Amino acid sequence: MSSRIDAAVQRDLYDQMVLIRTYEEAILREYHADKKPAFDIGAGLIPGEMHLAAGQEPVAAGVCAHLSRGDAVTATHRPHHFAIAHGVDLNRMTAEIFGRVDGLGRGRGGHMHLFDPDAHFSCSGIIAEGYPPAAGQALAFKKRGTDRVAVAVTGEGAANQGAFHETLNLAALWKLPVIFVVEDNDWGISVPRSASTSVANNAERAAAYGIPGVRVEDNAVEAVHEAAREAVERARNGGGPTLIEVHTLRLWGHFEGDAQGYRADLEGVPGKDPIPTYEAALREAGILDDAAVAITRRAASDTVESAIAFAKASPEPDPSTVRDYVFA
Amino acid sequence: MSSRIDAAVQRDLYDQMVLIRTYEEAILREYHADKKPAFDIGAGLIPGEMHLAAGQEPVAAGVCAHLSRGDAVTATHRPHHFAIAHGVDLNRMTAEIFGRVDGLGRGRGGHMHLFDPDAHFSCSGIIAEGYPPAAGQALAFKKRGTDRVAVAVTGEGAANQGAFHETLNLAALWKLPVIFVVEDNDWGISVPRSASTSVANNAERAAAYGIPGVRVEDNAVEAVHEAAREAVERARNGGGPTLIEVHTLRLWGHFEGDAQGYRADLEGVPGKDPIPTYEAALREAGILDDAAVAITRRAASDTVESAIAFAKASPEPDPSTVRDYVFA
Amino acid sequence: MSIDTTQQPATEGDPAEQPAAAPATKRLNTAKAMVEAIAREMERDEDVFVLGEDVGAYGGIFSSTTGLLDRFGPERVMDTPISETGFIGAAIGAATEGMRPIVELMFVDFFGVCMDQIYNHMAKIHFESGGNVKVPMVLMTAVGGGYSDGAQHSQCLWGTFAHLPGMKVVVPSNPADAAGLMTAAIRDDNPVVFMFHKGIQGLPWMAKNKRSIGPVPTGDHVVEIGKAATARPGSDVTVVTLSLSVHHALDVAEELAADGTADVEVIDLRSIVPLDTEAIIESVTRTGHLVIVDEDYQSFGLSGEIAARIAEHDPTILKAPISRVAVPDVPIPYARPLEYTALPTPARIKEAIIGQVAPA
Amino acid sequence: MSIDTTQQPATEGDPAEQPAAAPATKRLNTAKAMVEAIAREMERDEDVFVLGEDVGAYGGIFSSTTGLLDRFGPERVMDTPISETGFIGAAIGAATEGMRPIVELMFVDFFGVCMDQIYNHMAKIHFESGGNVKVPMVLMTAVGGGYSDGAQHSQCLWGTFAHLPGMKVVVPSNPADAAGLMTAAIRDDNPVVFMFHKGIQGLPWMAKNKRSIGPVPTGDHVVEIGKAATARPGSDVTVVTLSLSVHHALDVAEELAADGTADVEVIDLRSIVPLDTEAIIESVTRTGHLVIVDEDYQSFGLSGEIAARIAEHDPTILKAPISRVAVPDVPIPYARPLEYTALPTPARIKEAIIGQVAPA
Ligand SMILES: Cc1ncc(C[n+]2csc(CCOP(=O)(O)OP(=O)(O)O)c2C)c(N)n1
Ligand SMILES: Cc1ncc(C[n+]2csc(CCOP(=O)(O)OP(=O)(O)O)c2C)c(N)n1
Ligand SMILES: [Mg+2]
Ligand SMILES: [Mg+2]
Repeated sequence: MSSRIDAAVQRDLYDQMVLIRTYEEAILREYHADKKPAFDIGAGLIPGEMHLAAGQEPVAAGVCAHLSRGDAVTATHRPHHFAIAHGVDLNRMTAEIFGRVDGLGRGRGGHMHLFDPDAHFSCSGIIAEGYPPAAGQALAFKKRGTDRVAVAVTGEGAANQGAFHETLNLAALWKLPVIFVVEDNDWGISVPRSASTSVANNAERAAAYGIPGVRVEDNAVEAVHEAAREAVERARNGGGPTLIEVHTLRLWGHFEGDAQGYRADLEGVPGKDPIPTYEAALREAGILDDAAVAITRRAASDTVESAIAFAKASPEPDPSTVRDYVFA
Repeated sequence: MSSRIDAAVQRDLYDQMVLIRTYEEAILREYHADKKPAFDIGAGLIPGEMHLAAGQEPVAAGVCAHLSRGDAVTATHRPHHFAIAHGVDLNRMTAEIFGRVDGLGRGRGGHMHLFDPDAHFSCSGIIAEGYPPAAGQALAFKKRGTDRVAVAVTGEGAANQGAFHETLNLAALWKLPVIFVVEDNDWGISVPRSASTSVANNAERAAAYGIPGVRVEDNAVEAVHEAAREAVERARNGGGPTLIEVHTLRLWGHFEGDAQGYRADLEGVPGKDPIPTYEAALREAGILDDAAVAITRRAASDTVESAIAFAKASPEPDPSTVRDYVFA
Repeated sequence: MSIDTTQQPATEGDPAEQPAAAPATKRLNTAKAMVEAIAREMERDEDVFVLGEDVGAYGGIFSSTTGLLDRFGPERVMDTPISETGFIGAAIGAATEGMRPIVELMFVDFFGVCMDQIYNHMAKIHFESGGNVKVPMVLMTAVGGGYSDGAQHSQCLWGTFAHLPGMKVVVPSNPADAAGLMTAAIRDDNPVVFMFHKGIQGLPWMAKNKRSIGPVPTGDHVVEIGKAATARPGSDVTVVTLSLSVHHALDVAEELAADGTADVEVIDLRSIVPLDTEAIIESVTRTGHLVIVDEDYQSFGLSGEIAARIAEHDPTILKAPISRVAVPDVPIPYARPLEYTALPTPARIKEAIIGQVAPA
Repeated sequence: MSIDTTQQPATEGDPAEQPAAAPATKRLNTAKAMVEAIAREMERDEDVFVLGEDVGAYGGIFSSTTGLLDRFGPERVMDTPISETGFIGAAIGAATEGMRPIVELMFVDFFGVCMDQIYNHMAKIHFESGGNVKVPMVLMTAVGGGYSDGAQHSQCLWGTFAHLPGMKVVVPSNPADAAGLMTAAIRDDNPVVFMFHKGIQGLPWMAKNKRSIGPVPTGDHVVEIGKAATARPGSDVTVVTLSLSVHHALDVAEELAADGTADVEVIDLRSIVPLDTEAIIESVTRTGHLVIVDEDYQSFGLSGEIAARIAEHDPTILKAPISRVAVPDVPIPYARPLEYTALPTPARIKEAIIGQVAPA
């Protein structure tokens, strides 16, 4: 446990992770609620592919702790944890996931397409293709003389995609204020890192662009927090981009409905859950106790359940508006 | 001058470079012959964009010295030097450049699209997009249990393209017998390396794929030869890919018609021509004398002029065949 | 909580149950029919191999390769990194060396990351080489929406591929055609884009389509590329369509036949490139009424081309303006009520057909 | 031996020479007209900036940015690495933050390396965000062949862009429209793809087109996106076309008028998305004869869509089958005799028009 971090921050990191997990559990529940007995991906109140980020909370919590709403975050097909940690309006985000008119995209986008211009949050379902626009946001921030930064997220599988390379080169060359975050959860759907990536980790690839590369092991939220602190500071001060790879954990399947037959290590997974681990450490350090944990969980649950209630109360879009919003 | 290389090889390297240069000069002459007084890119016996490789002979000569016709070479928009060094049929190549029926592509391809299946030679006009098919050729060679190798060429500008990254990762991961060659001639059209590439050289980028990376300085043909020898050997022995970057020279414009107004160093360029330099060194070493040089030049000129005569004698394609060869 | 997406429904029928005269068949879903066709060609020809994301242990996200890894091993069924330009390009290079790769682009929606390899290389090398280099490969890819997968995972985009010369484009609507077209595609010396609709794969985790399981010949079975099929003969209105929409059209046709509204002919294109213009014109010449049902975007695509083929042949064969039932030039919306307004649903098809036969 | 490709022909006319009533104009070639429009908007709005390969010191390979670096400096005229996905994506991100980038894709033929950014991001973000995020940007790109640049550098491909929803697509044929459409595109809150034909830029190193230099208004000049122009009124045959082919059509029309063969109306689409269906139908309703001239591939593209718009409006307005003069679904061949057989030449246009008016 780093000594540089103070208890209030630790508490915030914990609260953030619990909020995210509470959210993902609630979405899991709602997603499957009406898809039984025969699972039908298109059925229910929340249809479509659902990629949940349980286990990856440390990355979002640790990185977004350093951001304010003027900073940009571009996430992936697995976006909820970053959206929450960056302060996206949870009610409207949830309404979007339910496909409702009060959703961030008025029901047009869905869970892989969450856009909150107030929080400068966006995401994309195409692997690594969120990176270039994130660099563009950073370019705009720099052109306007601000000290705002952009965070771009991908998985370790995505780091083999051309867009990753092009964006890192561009951002390094132009010294853009971007923090490139790679969530290494060991898997790209069913393909392990060893079958997708020719080097042991992606932090090594930072050298190919002349920028700092950091690898955080063990899904350690405080180490993420520390690495991100440096990277954000560097970016705000005109020092250009940093690549941070976090070795994290995909606690559940790639998407809901994934039986993970390909995943030999499956029994070991729950034991690696970062939240109990961090909770235990904070209890040990005297920062958390039963009461504090209960407060955090209750607050998270209240926030999440009220977002879900908000979503369910919002009307579905009117079919006659199908042609709207193609053009401004 | 390396002691490992013997005089016969040195002589071959020199001959090869002279042949290439003689060819490029002849194409230059033919290309401009009937575009005067007002330069019209579409006019004349050889129309279209023309990217000549004068100055880059050491790369092709040094690399291809280690190949036989069963090995594959995939070149770029600037392909003549590699085509010649790899033994592409010069008559049919020239006929293709003249757009004639006896051309490699029966006049369909043109100078950026030279395909000689006998020599496993191909090229592409799209930056870096020759890399993936080259890896695929290597994959086929490996699947079939041969010791054949594939050489893939790009410029330093191309190394910032996504296809470069994807292919290096794939080839490294699958230990494919490929030699990746980057011709660093300092320029991507009008953009200097410093404005396109976030690192000092691309050999450094090999580390991002866990493969050996070699940088050859000073357009030194024997150093290219040595680096390629190791790389080809490694590939043939199942050791996987190597990245070789050669610091070479674009002696002329990006394409014909390019006034190079953007190129501040222009007067210094002719002095860096690698052929006189190498010729002087070989004379110094007693390997070349006036007579030998004359023989080489005469042989090159005969070969080239007869290819041009062959091309000019070949008929133009019949317009009524315009729909042919879309499908096999 | 989790569902085994790799599991197939029991599909193997008994060939002995078939009437003696007809070729022996077994009942398979479309996914299994594809897999069987691929496996048979892999057995016949060792140059055939499969590569793509999650085609190995996972068996293909839409079950197009289930079981192949176990049968043929990792040398011939290769999981790839997420690098579509890299591995599709690699397939091209292997094909130019005489192998016959089958490469999967997981969703057609991802074409934008690798289109240069597809349209500037795979599709043009044969032409640019004056016929000297062949590129015998299959690019298979999942298409279609209807399950709320949003604007980047629900498209058909066959018009985009068909517009660009040098690749054949096939789009089966049922298990037998999927098998027969896959076999034809693998044996073809040209690059063939094989587009399969998720909604007719017969996946256990999607809404069931009753025709996603059907008889597939057990022997050598080739469906010639470029020939449309008359999925249902009729005399009043021609519906030209393909893929999942064939089933919607057939359902509507049965309904309208039952209530006497119209006798609808349904043409299943099966192949877009080449397009069976003759079959379309022959049918419309008889019926005088044309409804085009296309799950791709409406404008500048397949439906336009069909109209043009008629207009340049003889516009007077049309007794009424044509109707198009396609995605109305909007990205596919996520929310179900919007998505099902954008898609060519049975309700929209029915309305269009009724519009054709209604007295003006 | 080398020719200065960045040099412009002298183009500045004297505004005072214009008749008093008409708006003041000066004579510019198309390239210069684009540059002037961009420069004016860069002066008006500091959020406008330019990026792309060789847009700086070189001034754009087809002179679309000549002189801008000197006028606005490297912060606003940015050379990029050869990374189209990277820098077009960066333009998108900057646009979502309220800037107004003009990004150049050097040749449209390169779209395959960056189409995901273009069609899945640039074109869909506004929709996916339910209208909450705007993407005000211009993607400008050179199109067209005719100078033996081969299969990867000679395409038009506007049908490919038009098929995919969410981006406007404009294609000027002359200097005034280039300026007016560029201004409109920059000010538009939507992504606009601006496709300029190399053959009408007025480049000193290409075959001259007499209409590549023309009067351009010197004041604020906007051409509304989505409105076709009647380049020549006529009563016998409608030629619907765009870009360089407008000039071929006009040349043929003049010839056929002079010899009394036909009075040809030439519609210059100027914009493909939105497509001015009304203008097309109005003209064809009068003439009854339609020739579509399209330098893009024939099938599954623009020419098909035009036919469909008529066929779904009223096929009986056609007094004869339509004619299409387009690239016959072959990659653009290198050799001149082949390329000029594939392209929509004046000879082919003339033949098609004569075919329309010849007694059946
Ligand atoms: C260009 C592209 N290729 C493939 C996919 C399909 N796909 C979605 S998620 C995924 C795996 C991504 O792995 P990784 O980047 O490690 O992220 P993770 O899912 O592990 O968070 C794949 C292959 C896609 N969406 N886009
Ligand atoms: C994808 C793509 N982008 C841009 C171009 C245009 N282009 C042709 S050559 C060239 C410069 C290439 O530079 P480099 O890779 O260094 O090769 P060199 O020309 O120096 O040999 C560019 C930008 C292209 N052909 N393809
Ligand atoms: Mg992963
Ligand atoms: Mg270069």
